[in-house]
Amino acid sequence: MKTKLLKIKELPIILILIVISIIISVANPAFMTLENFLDILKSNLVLAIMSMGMLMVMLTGGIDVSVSSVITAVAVITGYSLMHWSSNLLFTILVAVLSGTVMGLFNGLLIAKLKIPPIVATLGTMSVILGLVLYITNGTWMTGIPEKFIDFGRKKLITFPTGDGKALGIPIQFLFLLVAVLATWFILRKTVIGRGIYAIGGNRDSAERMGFKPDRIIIFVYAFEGFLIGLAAVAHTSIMRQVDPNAFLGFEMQVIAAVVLGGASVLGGYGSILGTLIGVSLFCVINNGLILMHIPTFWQKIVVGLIIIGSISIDMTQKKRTERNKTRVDVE
Amino acid sequence: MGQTLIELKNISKTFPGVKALENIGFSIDSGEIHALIGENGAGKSTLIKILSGVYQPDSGGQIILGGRVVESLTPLEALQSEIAVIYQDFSLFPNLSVMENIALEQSVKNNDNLVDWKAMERISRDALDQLGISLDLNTILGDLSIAKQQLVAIARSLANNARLLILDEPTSSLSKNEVRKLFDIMHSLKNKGMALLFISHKIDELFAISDKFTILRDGKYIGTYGEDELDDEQLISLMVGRKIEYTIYPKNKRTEPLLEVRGFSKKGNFRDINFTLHKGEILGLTGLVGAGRTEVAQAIFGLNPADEGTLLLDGKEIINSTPNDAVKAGFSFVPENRLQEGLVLSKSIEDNISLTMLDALSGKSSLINLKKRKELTRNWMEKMDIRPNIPEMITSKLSGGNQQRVVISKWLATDPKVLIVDEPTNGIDIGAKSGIHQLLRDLAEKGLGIIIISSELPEILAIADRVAVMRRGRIITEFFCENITQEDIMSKAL
Amino acid sequence: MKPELKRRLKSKEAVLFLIFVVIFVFMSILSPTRFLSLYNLQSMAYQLPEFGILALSMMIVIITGGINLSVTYTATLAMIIGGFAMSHMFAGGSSAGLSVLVGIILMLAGSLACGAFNGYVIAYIGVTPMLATLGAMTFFEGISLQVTRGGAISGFPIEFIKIGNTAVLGIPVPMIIFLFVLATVYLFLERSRMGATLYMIGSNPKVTRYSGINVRKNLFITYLIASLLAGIAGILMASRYNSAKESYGSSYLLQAVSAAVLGGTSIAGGEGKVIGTVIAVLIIQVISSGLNIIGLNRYLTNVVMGLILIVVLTINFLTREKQFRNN
Amino acid sequence: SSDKGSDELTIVVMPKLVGIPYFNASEVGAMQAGKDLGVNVIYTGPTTADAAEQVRMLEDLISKGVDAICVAPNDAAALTPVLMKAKSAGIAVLDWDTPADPNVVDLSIHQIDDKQYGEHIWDLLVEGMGDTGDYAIITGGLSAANLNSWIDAGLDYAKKTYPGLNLVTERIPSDEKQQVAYQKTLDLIKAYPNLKGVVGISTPAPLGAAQAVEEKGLSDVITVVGTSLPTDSGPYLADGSLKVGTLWDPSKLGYLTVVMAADFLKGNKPVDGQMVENVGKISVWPDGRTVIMGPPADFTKENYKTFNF
Ligand SMILES: Nc1ncnc2c1ncn2[C@@H]1O[C@H](COP(=O)(O)OP(=O)(O)OP(=O)(O)O)[C@@H](O)[C@H]1O
Ligand SMILES: Nc1ncnc2c1ncn2[C@@H]1O[C@H](COP(=O)(O)OP(=O)(O)OP(=O)(O)O)[C@@H](O)[C@H]1O
Ligand SMILES: [Mg+2]
Ligand SMILES: [Mg+2]
Repeated sequence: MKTKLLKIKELPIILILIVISIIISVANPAFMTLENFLDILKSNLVLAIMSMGMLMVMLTGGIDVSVSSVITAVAVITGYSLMHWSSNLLFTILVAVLSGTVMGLFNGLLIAKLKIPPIVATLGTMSVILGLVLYITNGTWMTGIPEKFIDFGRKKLITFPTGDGKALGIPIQFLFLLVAVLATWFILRKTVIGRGIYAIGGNRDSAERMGFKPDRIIIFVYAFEGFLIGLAAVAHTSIMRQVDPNAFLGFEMQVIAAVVLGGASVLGGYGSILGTLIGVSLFCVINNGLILMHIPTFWQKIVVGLIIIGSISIDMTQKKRTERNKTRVDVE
Repeated sequence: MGQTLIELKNISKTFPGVKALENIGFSIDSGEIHALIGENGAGKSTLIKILSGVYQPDSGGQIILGGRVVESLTPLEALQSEIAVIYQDFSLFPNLSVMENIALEQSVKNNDNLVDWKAMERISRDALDQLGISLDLNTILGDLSIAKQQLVAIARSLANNARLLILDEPTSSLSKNEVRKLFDIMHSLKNKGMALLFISHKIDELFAISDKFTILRDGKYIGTYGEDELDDEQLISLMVGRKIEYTIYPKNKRTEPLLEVRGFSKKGNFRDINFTLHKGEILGLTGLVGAGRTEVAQAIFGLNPADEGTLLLDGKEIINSTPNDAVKAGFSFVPENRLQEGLVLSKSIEDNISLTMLDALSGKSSLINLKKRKELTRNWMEKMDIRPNIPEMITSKLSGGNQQRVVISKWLATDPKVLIVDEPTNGIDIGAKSGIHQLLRDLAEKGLGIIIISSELPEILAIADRVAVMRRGRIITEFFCENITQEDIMSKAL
Repeated sequence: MKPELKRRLKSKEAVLFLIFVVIFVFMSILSPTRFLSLYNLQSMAYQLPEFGILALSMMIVIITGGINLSVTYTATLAMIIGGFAMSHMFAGGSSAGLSVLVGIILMLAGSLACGAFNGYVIAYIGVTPMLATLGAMTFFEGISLQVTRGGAISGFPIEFIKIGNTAVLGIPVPMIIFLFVLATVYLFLERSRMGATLYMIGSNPKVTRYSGINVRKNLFITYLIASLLAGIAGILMASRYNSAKESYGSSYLLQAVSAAVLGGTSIAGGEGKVIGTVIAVLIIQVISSGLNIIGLNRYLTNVVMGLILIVVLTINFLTREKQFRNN
Repeated sequence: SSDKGSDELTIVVMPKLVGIPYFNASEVGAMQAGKDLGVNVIYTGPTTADAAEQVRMLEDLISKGVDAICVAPNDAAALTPVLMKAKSAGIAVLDWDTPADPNVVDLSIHQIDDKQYGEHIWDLLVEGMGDTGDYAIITGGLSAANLNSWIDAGLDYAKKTYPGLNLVTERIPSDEKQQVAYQKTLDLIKAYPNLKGVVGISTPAPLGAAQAVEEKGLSDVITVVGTSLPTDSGPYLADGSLKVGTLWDPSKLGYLTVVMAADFLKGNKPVDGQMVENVGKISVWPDGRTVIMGPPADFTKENYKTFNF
């Protein structure tokens, strides 16, 4: 058991997360409170959901920089649907995941069928989708989301009473994250396609020789990512209660950074759900800690940059050391 | 012999500028071990890729499979027709576990939607048990040595219960012992009625195991013969069109020391390695796979620096902490794994050969002299007989043997003092092999010191002056190669 | 010779050049008096260099299999460091010439420092370029903000402003600098020893290392050179904009990546031609200026750019397929 | 305007960026003015608040040949060279919303006096939380010049007038996003338990702050004020989490800009106290070229429904 624990690939990054958490909570005990964790959870749900999709994409050796534009487009469509079609929750979710899936499918087709490198294909779709959305909406906020939907967004799953009479609760949107994580886990771990995703990332030619259909798998992955983005858009809209077409500018970098921080390889084949969730957590905790630790505004970016580089450097050095000291021969 | 399992008629395959196969036709019966032989680039691997559906043959040919006539196969059809292949490049997944590498194919073949981990474990354990080896099923494949990876590839095809098992040079990085084990397995599979199509460049192996030989030359079908219809010489002359045998070279007298390795140790790799390489000498380094020979060679070359010990070149101490240092000091190193360590596969022959020569090709200006570069490439391509003779050819499209020649060229081009070659004739046909032996001998004559790592003892005995035997990270003994036999060496290595 | 010529005419770069010509002609027809005016041509020649140099900088890094997300913040951090010194010296009574000289030297030095930071983290520690430069981007931006407190640094001597805003014989000085940079980068990448090494590193770093090449050193120098180019772009921007600020040119980041890949550089590394990137930069410039003059909504311009990216790569794919089938 | 052949005037109005609510509202006003006055208005700007992009676009517009350029610079100094070029090409140069280099502009259209505006916001804060206690500032971006000038004015004013106010930490950037402002406010509430006020500068910032305060059930404890559009901030004003929003009508600013540009091209100078149709009475500084539109409007729970921007 002990050795198994030590063998976990994610160990260094887990340790970094723990160390940083300890430092923050020493500086400010308010960090280690249920309330703070719930706040972190709620404000980073969307990032976490999207990181699941990005993980899958990166496992195939791809990358998707269009996620921010896709979620913007889906949020706008969802908002429109809520205000003009129906405020029914299931219907809303359906609209969102459908439109997300369609956009993901489009990316997948460009990448699988036209063999356009993922970063380029998604750069292209990013310009096109975001350009169209902003042209159509002109960046105007969509306010006036139906109360029914907003009320749904305020619901709590489980509530914990606190001493001062207030009640804390797990936000209802946590369900979306749960669905995303479980679905991703199920696909990656339990389905043949899921193993195919790893196989393509490891050695595409061999995967093809083995009978996998890489094109189909890639299309599936991007479509599924779109599906998750649909969920993320609903969660986001229910939290923010309006749709701002500019809300996600530059968000793709955060998603990618969190996934890579969590140990996924940009070359494909390597990466895990646990690692990704830890990468996301590290990201959130750092951001959360900045204000809690009273770090002055003008130092914050310097600190964040150094922490990102520092933690990944520690991780890297660690890996190199294990690699160098690996036993290759049973010496007499 | 059993009945015909698969029949090929008129199979041709053309690549841009290369006619790799021309009207090939022969058949394979169940319950036979059928050897496919030919020089490097004869088209063996291509033929196999057609059988397994990776390549589509030119139209006009026929593949008759269990009475069904088709023009071509897809990978899935091939799998479902129970054709399993161990490719020259293994086709494994470095990021997946041993278990999945062995058993995932089953799920794909069965069109499963869900993974049955329990079944996977059972299948892969069975396959490994059949091979008589024990490996941790959850190890990530990339962490294994090449030899173990090859065993995994074999286990995978066993797991497939194939009716036709194709093995493209499966023994190239196995030691004698493991080869013997593999042959036992092949025999028992044959006795169960399976057909095996087997490719190897090692003549003794071919005769040890094959029932039939099909010979290809330059993409053309030469003939199929029973094992009793041919002897080595005939086989070789059919294959290359001339007579060739291992030349046993006269051994050198000792000259002055060139390279001295003193007390090299590295935890988990090797311990207390001492030997001296003389000018003009070829020193063989042998032992079982996993004895640590590659690790020692890499340590000398600065790839895997030793924890302790010293290195003397021409009596002066040097420190090779990176390959860059080593090359500057006059070392060359032909690595054992040409696909991952030897060649930049996506680049041309020219780019690869000139990679080690960039300094020499660019004068003070730092700009590369393109004319000189072309010349250099042409020279080496001729010298090493690299085919096809197109410097711009991307090396991933070369046959395995020709790839190896490119790697050797790039290292000989640097005009080294010490040349370390790790399994240099791996996958090279017998004709070319003797060419390489000749070349190494000539270089030694000129005063070069050469360390050759090889699991093929006849090769060591043929060209080395001296041989050091390694076992579990240590040098056990040294022999002069004049009056010893393979058995003398094996008894020490085990 | 003939097949060589034929091959060149069929190359990616030739196709791209054709696309450029088509777009240029199209814009000229849409707006003959304005787009095709001498003034506009000159104006495009003022605009293009800073972006062109950033695209080349990005391309060099992509060829080694990396990416540099901190490229624009390298340029701005460099201009802020140099600009800070320059404006203070000038305000403190130093001669304009000396202030400009010191300023420029510091800008180049600043960019080299950024390059050394990235290079060290990537080459010696071994952090994935994407993550390393993402961290560096935040880090550099942080330092810039810390220095400027969010404002702009201005008060440069007019001599400095002139670098980016004068023309010699009708050719803008930035354009002359760009041509010089272009020639140097071409010689460096496609003709020099180190350039050849970079392509090999981009294709397969392990094999390159096994070939006795000091991969780390080469990578380190690559980031130095790429950052130096960013520094030069920074000088041009600071001079053209008469000030230095941390956010200048931030929209160039993704555009630079697009230009490199549009120009045929393989994002996986190991492949790419300088001329391709240059043509791509020209295409982007012409579309941007042309559509702006015609008065198309700025967002639709982005849509057009995205479509062109997709279309060009699709054409590349289809021609490759066709060649493959014909053979 | 050589292609036109007619003598219709062409006026460019360039915001800091297009596609955000504030500048969309200005666009409406500017286009309306164009219609009313019979001039041709081009409203275009970069898609991100990047000065470099603005310069490039201005260069193209000079090539295009227009009569007047009215620009809201992302950075004043950065635009000086290109605006000088415009001038030497015979184009009238105006700034609006945010001042450009005063040496190159013919007219400067301000919605408001920056100093007064900053002070006004702090007055609103004190009205809500009293003149003692902890407060924080959430701004759109650290390098947005006009936001900074309001904050700086407000801070100066608070130092003198409300010494009891305690700013807990430097201004915190929110990248012009409500989501980020929301997140930062949550963190602020935990980091500074005695927080009594939040000032949100830039339109999404007060809303994000209000949302966080409302969710934590602290509407009665923490006063949120700031610059926001009345329509977007409606729900927060209604539930009391946002005490007051204050802003001018951006469409009027757009309208006024075009009117001033057209007047200038026709040779008319603005005069103090001049009545501009659809805008109101304007004031002009003694320099004769700085035009101030007028005081901002405050939006509260009671009155927000009466505004339409
Ligand atoms: N994808 C390809 N594109 C172009 N030519 C190819 C390709 N694959 C193989 N060839 C060519 O086809 C010929 C046959 O190659 P093949 O790999 O079948 O040889 P082989 O008999 O397996 O040789 P070896 O023993 O060296 O492995 C060679 O000339 C090779 O260069
Ligand atoms: N120049 C290089 N470029 C890329 N990877 C390298 C390089 N050198 C070493 N590595 C990788 O680092 C790991 C350790 O290699 P090696 O033992 O040669 O390192 P080293 O030179 O001893 O390291 P250090 O200089 O940090 O002590 C290996 O995984 C190797 O692939
Ligand atoms: Mg072969
Ligand atoms: Mg070995």
